[in-house]
Amino acid sequence: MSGDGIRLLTPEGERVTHPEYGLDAGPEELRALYRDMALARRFDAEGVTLQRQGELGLWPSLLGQEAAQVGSVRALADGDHVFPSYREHAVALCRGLDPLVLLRLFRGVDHGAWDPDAHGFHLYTLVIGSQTLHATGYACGVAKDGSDAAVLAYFGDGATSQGDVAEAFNFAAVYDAPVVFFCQNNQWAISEPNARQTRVPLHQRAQGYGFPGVRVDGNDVLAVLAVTRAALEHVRSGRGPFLVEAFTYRMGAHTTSDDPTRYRDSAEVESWRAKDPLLRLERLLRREELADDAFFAEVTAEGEALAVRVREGVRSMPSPAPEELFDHVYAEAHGEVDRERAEFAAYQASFAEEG
Amino acid sequence: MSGDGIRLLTPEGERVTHPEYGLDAGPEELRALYRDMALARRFDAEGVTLQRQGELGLWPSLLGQEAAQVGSVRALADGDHVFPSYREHAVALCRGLDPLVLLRLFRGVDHGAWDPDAHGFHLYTLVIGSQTLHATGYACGVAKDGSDAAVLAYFGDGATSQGDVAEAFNFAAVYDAPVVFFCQNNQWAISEPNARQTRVPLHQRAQGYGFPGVRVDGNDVLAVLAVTRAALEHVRSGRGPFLVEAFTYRMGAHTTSDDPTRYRDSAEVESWRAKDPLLRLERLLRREELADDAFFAEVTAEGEALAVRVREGVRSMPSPAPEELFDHVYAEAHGEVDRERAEFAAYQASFAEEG
Amino acid sequence: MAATPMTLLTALNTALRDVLADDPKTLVMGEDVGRLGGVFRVTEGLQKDFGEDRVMDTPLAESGIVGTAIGLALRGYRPVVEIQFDGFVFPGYDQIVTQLAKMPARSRGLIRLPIVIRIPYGGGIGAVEHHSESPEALFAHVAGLRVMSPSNPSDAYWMLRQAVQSDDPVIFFEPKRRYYDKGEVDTTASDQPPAHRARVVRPGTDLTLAAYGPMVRTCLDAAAVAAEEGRQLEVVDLRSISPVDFDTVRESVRRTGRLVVAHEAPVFFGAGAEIAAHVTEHCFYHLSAPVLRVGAYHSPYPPSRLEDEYLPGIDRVLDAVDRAFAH
Amino acid sequence: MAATPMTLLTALNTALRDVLADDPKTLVMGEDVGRLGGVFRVTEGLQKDFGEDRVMDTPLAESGIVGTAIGLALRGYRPVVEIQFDGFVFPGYDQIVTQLAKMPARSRGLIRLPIVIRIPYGGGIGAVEHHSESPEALFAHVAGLRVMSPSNPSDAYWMLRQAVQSDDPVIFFEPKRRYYDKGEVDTTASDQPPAHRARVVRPGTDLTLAAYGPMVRTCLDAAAVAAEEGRQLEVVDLRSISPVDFDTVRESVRRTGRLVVAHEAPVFFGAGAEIAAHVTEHCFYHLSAPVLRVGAYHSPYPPSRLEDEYLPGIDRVLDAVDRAFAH
Ligand SMILES: Cc1ncc(C[n+]2csc(CCOP(=O)(O)OP(=O)(O)O)c2C)c(N)n1
Ligand SMILES: Cc1ncc(C[n+]2csc(CCOP(=O)(O)OP(=O)(O)O)c2C)c(N)n1
Ligand SMILES: [Mg+2]
Ligand SMILES: [Mg+2]
Repeated sequence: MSGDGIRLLTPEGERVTHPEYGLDAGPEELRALYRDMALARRFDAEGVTLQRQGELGLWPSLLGQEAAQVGSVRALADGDHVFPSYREHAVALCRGLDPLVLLRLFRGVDHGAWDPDAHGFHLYTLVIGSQTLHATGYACGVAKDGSDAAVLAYFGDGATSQGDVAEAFNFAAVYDAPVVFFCQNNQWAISEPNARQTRVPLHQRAQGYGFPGVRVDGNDVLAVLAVTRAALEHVRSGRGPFLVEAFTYRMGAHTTSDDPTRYRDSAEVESWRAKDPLLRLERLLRREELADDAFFAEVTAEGEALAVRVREGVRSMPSPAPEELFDHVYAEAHGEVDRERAEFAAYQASFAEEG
Repeated sequence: MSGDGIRLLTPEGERVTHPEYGLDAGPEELRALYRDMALARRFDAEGVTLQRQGELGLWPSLLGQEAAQVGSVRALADGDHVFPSYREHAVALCRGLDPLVLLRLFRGVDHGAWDPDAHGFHLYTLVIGSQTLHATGYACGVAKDGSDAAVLAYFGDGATSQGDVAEAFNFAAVYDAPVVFFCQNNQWAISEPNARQTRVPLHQRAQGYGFPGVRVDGNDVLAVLAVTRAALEHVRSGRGPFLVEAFTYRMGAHTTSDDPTRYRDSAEVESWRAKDPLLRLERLLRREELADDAFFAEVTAEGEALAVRVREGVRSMPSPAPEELFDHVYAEAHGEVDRERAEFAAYQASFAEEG
Repeated sequence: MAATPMTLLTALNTALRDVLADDPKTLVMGEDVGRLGGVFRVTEGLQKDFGEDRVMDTPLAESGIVGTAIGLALRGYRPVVEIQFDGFVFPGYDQIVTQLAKMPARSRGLIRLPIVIRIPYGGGIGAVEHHSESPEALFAHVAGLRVMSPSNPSDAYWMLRQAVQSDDPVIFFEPKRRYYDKGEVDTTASDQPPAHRARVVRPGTDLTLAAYGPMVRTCLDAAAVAAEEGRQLEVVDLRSISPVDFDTVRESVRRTGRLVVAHEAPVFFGAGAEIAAHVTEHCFYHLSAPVLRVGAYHSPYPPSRLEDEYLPGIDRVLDAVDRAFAH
Repeated sequence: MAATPMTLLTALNTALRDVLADDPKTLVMGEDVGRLGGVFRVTEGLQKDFGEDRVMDTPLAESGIVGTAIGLALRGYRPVVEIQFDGFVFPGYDQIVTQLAKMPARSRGLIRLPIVIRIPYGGGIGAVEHHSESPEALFAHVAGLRVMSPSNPSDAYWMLRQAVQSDDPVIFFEPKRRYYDKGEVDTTASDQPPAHRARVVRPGTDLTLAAYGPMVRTCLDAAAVAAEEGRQLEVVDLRSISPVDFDTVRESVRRTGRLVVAHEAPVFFGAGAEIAAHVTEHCFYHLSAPVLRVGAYHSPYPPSRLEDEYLPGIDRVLDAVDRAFAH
């Protein structure tokens, strides 16, 4: 349970077995997982580029975390509900969210205003840890409804330090809420390494609250899928929450505003490059001849097409109308908002008159 | 480690051994522990009475928790520092705080304004869990100073649900802070039993943060003393924090405002009466002839004298001067406070003129 | 059914009972709200009648309570949360300010969070620290929240029902020292004005006294005293402070020419400031005197032996009235 | 040493460096303040020079940061805490409001908590949600805290030094969009006025513009435009909003007869309300027009593409000035 965690696929692309967790995945499923990861990586790269070009205000890259995200989200059923943090772009794509809708947030057009019910994918949450409580409450509601849906809550290694995450663990445990807590331990919280956040491997945290926690190799999409499936089965059965720590690595900067060379060695980054999640699945697919060059070329082409669509879509994205400032604050009329809306309109009109 | 926890003295007053924890306590020390507990109990009873008589606004009784408090506080050295919650009256007495100073809080004369440095005893804290972070920060300071003092932080079973307590556990673990977290698990947080706060025994919480946690029989003053001593030794040695869960019982109401018959069975209370912390030490002292009737009579008389002093002191306690409202908010002059102080003085003077 | 006399406390309990009965999605949650019925007994008997699934005792963690309530609301529930005392809302403040208040606007209205956070607030009950505060301004400044406080049993019943019915998050401040005030409540008279409308509770011609929650009674008492001295004070019960029903206040001030605003909270940066600033801007030429504010001092709530000096009572209200007339 | 030109950012960094060098009890703590030097680089190089024991990277938990800082202060240290962005102070709000602000009064002054909480605040930098807010009113209402915000490099240096020296807790709001503004800083000119004194940064005769932090520059720019139109606006940099230096403001308003208060925070229940209410009460007969307020709307900080509409700029300040003259 220490080290890199539960593993079903080595960095060299060899399948290995694990006494507790196994995955019965056919060629199609394996190719689909690869495709998910490859598209996410291409999309992510485009996010970085668009930010560099000034088209986006900010981009938090998921580079290196493709397996953790794809493996976990692909374990879900349709009616399940995801509570992401802010880096779960692969999860978003797999849930079917239009990438251009997601990019509105990073272009500053909205705050990430998708319909959470449309894809079982809640809004991004920027205040670290907050969403774990929403996930827990939602899961309590699922249980009250008698539904057998499950909830998957994403958060980072840094987030585990927040009181909200501890409270979420405890509420979920006390109420037997059907929620899988999925911690992407990418080793860094901006510039702070794990050692500044915790004394012990993070999956251990769950024990203190009375539910199981395991570490999985977060760069092994097969292991992540297998472990998340087992975790979801556990929570669906009414046995309460489950913590998965996906041991992975943030290959890029924290966000495009960050400069990681200030605080970490390139040697560390290199050592993780050898564990690349896509590469190892590609090796498996090639070794076992489950995919050929044509497949990889196709996925690459699909990625390029996605990138083009994203690029063009972002550039032509309309800005919101200023009146939106007043439109969504309350469901019902609020005197202060109404007054300010009117003042704003009059003020805007005064320029029209002048001009 | 389950059940009632580590025990060195049975409810019947027999000494038993424990493989890890032992106590080498002579007759004098045993009698002193009994005296501490008896005086605390008498003081506490007087608190309840004074509240019933309208002399105090509120009183949170410690009845039943004498051993947990006395055993732990007596493990401390002089230079150590205590961060209490609001029910640690026995701890206060043992640290040398004048009981009348403590009672000012409950009479509404002040908010519990003793000098924390005078007795190594911080102010009572009413916001559940807050003080655990203060204790942790203080312990970090102790370590920075190169001092070998230790810090003892008290809190309840309910408090363990607060994010602040989780954050305190984690900060202390990450910084190797010399703090013993001492949880008095008295089974109840007002009307909520342990089952509403946690899925597992509370001492387990520590494991998830990477430091040791043990449960001790909180009604066994000898075990509490032995375990707290070991915990203090542990934290002093630079090995980071330690959690002690003292398994005890709140025999009385939550406070004098509470009516526990609304939410718990008298049978439960009765079953705990059989485990009374004073009674079992009395049995030991009598069985082993370490104390005679004269001793017990002396302690009783001392308790009565304390009660008389407390009663008279409370009744003659002066109310604070109204100007105090403005005196302590800031260390340095603050325009708003100065203006309001002047207005207040003028307003008060206007009555004097009229009258 | 005709009006029945009940305490403000019973009115709140009755309102909760009625909303639980009316809508299976309504939940009550908080510390000690179940078996005990809350430390003030506002939720008395509800768990017995509606079950542990609808009336939930929660772990002792306010952020957790508010955060899980948000999750429940996202799932279609309508949680009514109890915060045990005013001074204990702050561990939940982050969830209230960054999530509850903002998620609806964040989602461009796709998400609505019909959550009521009930907070027994205010002083005058001889309590220890953190049990007597009036933090309403700290919520009214936050866009996305509605903030209200009833002053009497009928309003307590109806405003709470309206709060539960509202699709917006409501911070519902209950004047705990008025819990035992009695009044007529007609639980069938559903043609009530909306909670955000102020109400003239005593008409007058010479000066307007605006207040909400526990201070309404104090202002009514002050107006009665002033009447003996020949001054006819109009008392406006604001009921809501986000939004403030400025139409009603301005209309009153235009008639009386004078305004005193009273609340228990400290004056500095308090609700009185907003009301004074707004009314002065919009009634500048109608004011014969500056708007005066009465409230507590810029000092933490004191030990209870000093609360009579700290809290504004009838005398301080009347003193402000005198000063307004002296202009 | 004569004055040196530096950015506001460098001024803050220099101040921290100087206090760390002067007093071994001073600590710097927060998320990413060590190796990285903070996300804005305010603490750049400090850990390298003063060690990990004095410049502490903390776990990611604002309540924990503030709470442990309180503990360190109880032990005799003087922590300077960095909150990474305005919108992330709320998890620490409970510790700030119920402990940091109240413990000194709770102890009748036996305890003093010389803690500075630095918060980069305000908008205009094209950031995502929670990174552009101005929550200062939520602190100014709380007795026991001092709340201040510098507007220029020299004040940034000296006010931060004074804040660290103060035995009171200080919430120190740094105008992040002015971090790269340059100005002369004389680090030897220690005969500075105290931080709680306002400063007339542009004298004028016709109207007083009061602001603090990032809006001071906006108001100076507005005054320059107004001057071209023949209106002499006096600009007062409040510097502190708890306390407010009302003496300086009143003195100015008595001369000019008109006051406009500007801040980035929403107007409703904002600092402008307190200033308007106070000044109107005390300068009633000197005012030729009501005090007008300029600020953001009662709406959460919007996506960045709307921030120019949301934030008050020169035009909105001048519009308020026009309206004040129209009275
Ligand atoms: C409450 C809060 N405090 C601070 C921040 C600033 N911040 C943004 S991301 C981050 C680090 C998060 O690290 P981690 O949880 O490991 O997630 P990762 O970024 O690695 O995915 C910090 C400190 C925040 N967003 N919210
Ligand atoms: C933050 C906060 N929330 C709620 C309360 C109200 N309250 C006071 S004591 C208490 C129960 C505490 O239980 P526990 O921690 O077990 O301590 P005990 O009273 O049993 O000693 C509650 C809910 C509080 N004081 N602080
Ligand atoms: Mg991380
Ligand atoms: Mg308890």
